[in-house]
Amino acid sequence: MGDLIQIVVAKYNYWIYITLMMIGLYAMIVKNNLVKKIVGMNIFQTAIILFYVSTGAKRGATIPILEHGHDGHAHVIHAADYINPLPHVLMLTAIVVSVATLGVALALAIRIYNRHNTLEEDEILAQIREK
Amino acid sequence: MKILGLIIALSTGVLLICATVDFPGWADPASPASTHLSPHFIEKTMEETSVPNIVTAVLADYRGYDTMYETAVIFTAGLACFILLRIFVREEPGDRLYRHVLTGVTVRVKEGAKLPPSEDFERIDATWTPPDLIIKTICRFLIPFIQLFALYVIAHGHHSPGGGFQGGVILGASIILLAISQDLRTSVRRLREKLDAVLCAVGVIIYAGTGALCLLLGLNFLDYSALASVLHCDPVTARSHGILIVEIGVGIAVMCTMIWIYNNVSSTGKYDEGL
Amino acid sequence: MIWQLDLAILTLVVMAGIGAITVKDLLGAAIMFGAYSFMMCLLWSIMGAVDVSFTEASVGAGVSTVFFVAAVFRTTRRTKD
Amino acid sequence: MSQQYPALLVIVPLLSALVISAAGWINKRLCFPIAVAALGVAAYSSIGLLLRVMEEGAIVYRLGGWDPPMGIAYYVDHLNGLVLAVVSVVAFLNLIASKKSIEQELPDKTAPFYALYVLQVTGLLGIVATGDAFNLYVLLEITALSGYAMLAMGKDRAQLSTLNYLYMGTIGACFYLLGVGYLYIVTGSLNMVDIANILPPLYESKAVLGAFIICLVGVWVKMAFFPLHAWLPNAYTHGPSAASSLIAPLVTKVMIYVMIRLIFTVFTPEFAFNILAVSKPIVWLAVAAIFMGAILALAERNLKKMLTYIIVAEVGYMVGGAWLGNRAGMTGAILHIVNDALMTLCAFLVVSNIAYKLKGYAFDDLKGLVRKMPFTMGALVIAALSIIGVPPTCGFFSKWFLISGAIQAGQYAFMVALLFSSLVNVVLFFRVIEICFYEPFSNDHGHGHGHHPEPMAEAPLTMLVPLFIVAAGLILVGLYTGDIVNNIIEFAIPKSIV
Repeated sequence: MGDLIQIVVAKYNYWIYITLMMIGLYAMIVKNNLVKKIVGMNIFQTAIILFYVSTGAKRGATIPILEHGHDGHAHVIHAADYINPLPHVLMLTAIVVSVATLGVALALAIRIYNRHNTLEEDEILAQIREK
Repeated sequence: MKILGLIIALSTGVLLICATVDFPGWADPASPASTHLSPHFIEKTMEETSVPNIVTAVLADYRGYDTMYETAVIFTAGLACFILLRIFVREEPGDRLYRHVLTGVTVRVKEGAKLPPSEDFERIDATWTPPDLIIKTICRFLIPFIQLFALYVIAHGHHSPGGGFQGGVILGASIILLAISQDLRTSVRRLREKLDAVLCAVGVIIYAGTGALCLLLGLNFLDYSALASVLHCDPVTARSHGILIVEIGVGIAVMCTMIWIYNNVSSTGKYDEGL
Repeated sequence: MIWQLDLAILTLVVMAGIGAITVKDLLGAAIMFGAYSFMMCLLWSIMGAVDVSFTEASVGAGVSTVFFVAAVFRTTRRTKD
Repeated sequence: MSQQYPALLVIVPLLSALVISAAGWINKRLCFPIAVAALGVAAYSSIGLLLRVMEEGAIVYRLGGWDPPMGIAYYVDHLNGLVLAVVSVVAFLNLIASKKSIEQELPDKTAPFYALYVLQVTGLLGIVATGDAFNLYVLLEITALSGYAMLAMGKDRAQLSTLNYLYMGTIGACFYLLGVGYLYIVTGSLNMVDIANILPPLYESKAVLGAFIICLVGVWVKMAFFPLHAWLPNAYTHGPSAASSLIAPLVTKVMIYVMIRLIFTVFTPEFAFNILAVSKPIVWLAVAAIFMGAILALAERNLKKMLTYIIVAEVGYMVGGAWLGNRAGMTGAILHIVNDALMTLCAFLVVSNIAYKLKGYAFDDLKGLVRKMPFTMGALVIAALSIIGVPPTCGFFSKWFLISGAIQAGQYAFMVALLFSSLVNVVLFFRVIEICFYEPFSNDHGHGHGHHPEPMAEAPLTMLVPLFIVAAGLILVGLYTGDIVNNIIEFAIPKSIV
């Protein structure tokens, strides 16, 4: 039992990311409203970004910007002193991708609204079937 | 559908939880992620690129190829919103509202009818409210400072958090703020649609073109040290300058794309009435 | 790192996420999503990912929310779920 | 210059996509020549690259001049050399063929459409060439976003089905990203070859298993493998013909390439086929995919939609063939990537020719078409023979390899599914061709034209010539199958698969 609690506590960031991912996935599958699905999609993507950022964290380290004096005096750099920068780089890209996807999805939703005058998927499908 | 969704979400969650059990501990300095590649980046960045912000160096140099496509993704999104939403209308459809500036009288012009050309009338949105003095003044004060800060973020990305992307978004946001606080026509008058769209492409071309220039100078694509012969400096400094050039390209591309997407989404592609 | 703060923000993130998908008003959902993004950005800056949280503050909490609000303004606030 | 082929292949289309979008604001007529030139250069350098790979073996191109685990590198070996050549040639031919139909369907948005088209091709080529797992994700998103925008330009319910595609595509890409993250956390690397070197001691780890499953599911969503296929038929049917005839032949095939690349390079065949006991269930899923695709295709009364269900079945062929775990099956799967790209292109070009002239491709619209468009129908017959798998055409040979692989592996259900699907394809195409050949063109029951059409109203020459080249290609690839298999595919498959 103690072990289990330790695992749960030691990796709580990962549990939160899984929870958020499940929320997002659930919203994308179940919700009927197109914009709600887009919100779910964004939560889903952000959860994955949270996961990556968590992998980069390092105990006892500082942000990945090197100290640099202007006195020309070179510091000795230890890898253990700085947080892993690679996941941050990847996630900058992922954030950009998520906002790009958001823009396209909203544009599509507006097109659909202009045609069908509703954002509910079942109502749109009913309109299509009537034709 | 609800139950199916719940089952899918939960089974994904269970799969992920099972896989997570075998992970190295959270924030463990001895985990593979922290010991395989990242020590090289942390220890060598300064001597190889002379950029203190490791994230900027990795983003624009070691993995600069990713970032070029990241900019291309943003550009694609702008183009996608444009092609999806933009409607080119010669005659403005529907009734329009005009306001007589001197008297404050609002005139509704029926579809197809035209107002005599006059300086006294200004076009207003259907949901127009009298301009709020506080909002207008504060935005007028804020926008230059926001833009100044954005330029600082782009230029100072080597030494502090930030860079082309963040700065570009802030620049774009300042124009979007103008569009929200006044109206879309004011902001479009500042940055015409055509110029905006061309600048989007130009931003990415600056990035990819810098890479192609390196290729023409005889080294691999995006190997900024090739720029040393053009910039008259040593290869390491050339890398630092190369990063600055591409960050400026990213900034331009992102700023214009954000404005482009906003303009198209907020006016459903008609470019007449914004938020 | 202050774990109490961390835990509080994690709870808020989950609450904002659930709120964003359950509230029966799309404008509300957009604002909730903005709050969610901002909490996320705080979380990342706690973890030392300053560049990522800077981006998320400007993109997720800023521009994304504006896009959402613009889209909701141009369509409808009504939603059945 | 040939040292720089891997970079040119991707950079020239990217730069010209940007130039096209800027030039569109100045003069729309500049766009098409730029696009043709860009894709021509891409096709030229991809074929040059393939020839170089055949002479010298795998090529590594270091982008940014950094050595692979630090920076991003392109690895071009026999497998992706072949796929690169197919992608660039298909995109080039389709671009020429679809000029008229783009101008007809989207008269005021040709410039951004060409830009998106070229961006899509850039993304596909990049996916195939890259040796970096994360870079693949970024390129996947370029492909996806440009694809959504192009497909959504169609009529009727195109936007709704594209939005569904967007949801599914995002889920797929995010799952892939998550899988890469899991690999990253246990190996610390993003380079495919580097990951493969670090993985062997970790094969027992649950995290690697999780990463494998998540990546695979993500890629399956993207390629519309059976239980996850629901987005594909509607999205592809309602898109503009130029977009669907680019996306339908290429995107699913490139995703199958990604799956094979994951098996070969990242997780190694040893892990995928021997350590995990998942081959059997996946082949059963493929069997289900083939049966479902075939049966759903039978129920359709619309040529284009019928073809999209055939794509679902073909995806089943390739996934099943790859997971048979033996050399013959893998050869069949890789050969089928080439063949199916050409076959689908041929069939979709026929559809776009019909759409250009008739404005509809439901079965009722096709009556007596052979008299009206004899050349197009001739190409359709060749495509049909190839999809069915009749000897001189290429479809026969990949099916032959797949069936012999199934017999070797003892997966008789897969063999039965292949034969069943061939039979269904016979019925499907016989029905189409019967309608076109024998039912007279009835003018009196309302096509809304009012006047009697000319006896022959063939599509313009720019649409016909690429179609003939593809149709001839189907037969030529069939005749030279032996050479392709012995000189390229033989070296593409790792020695450990027997």
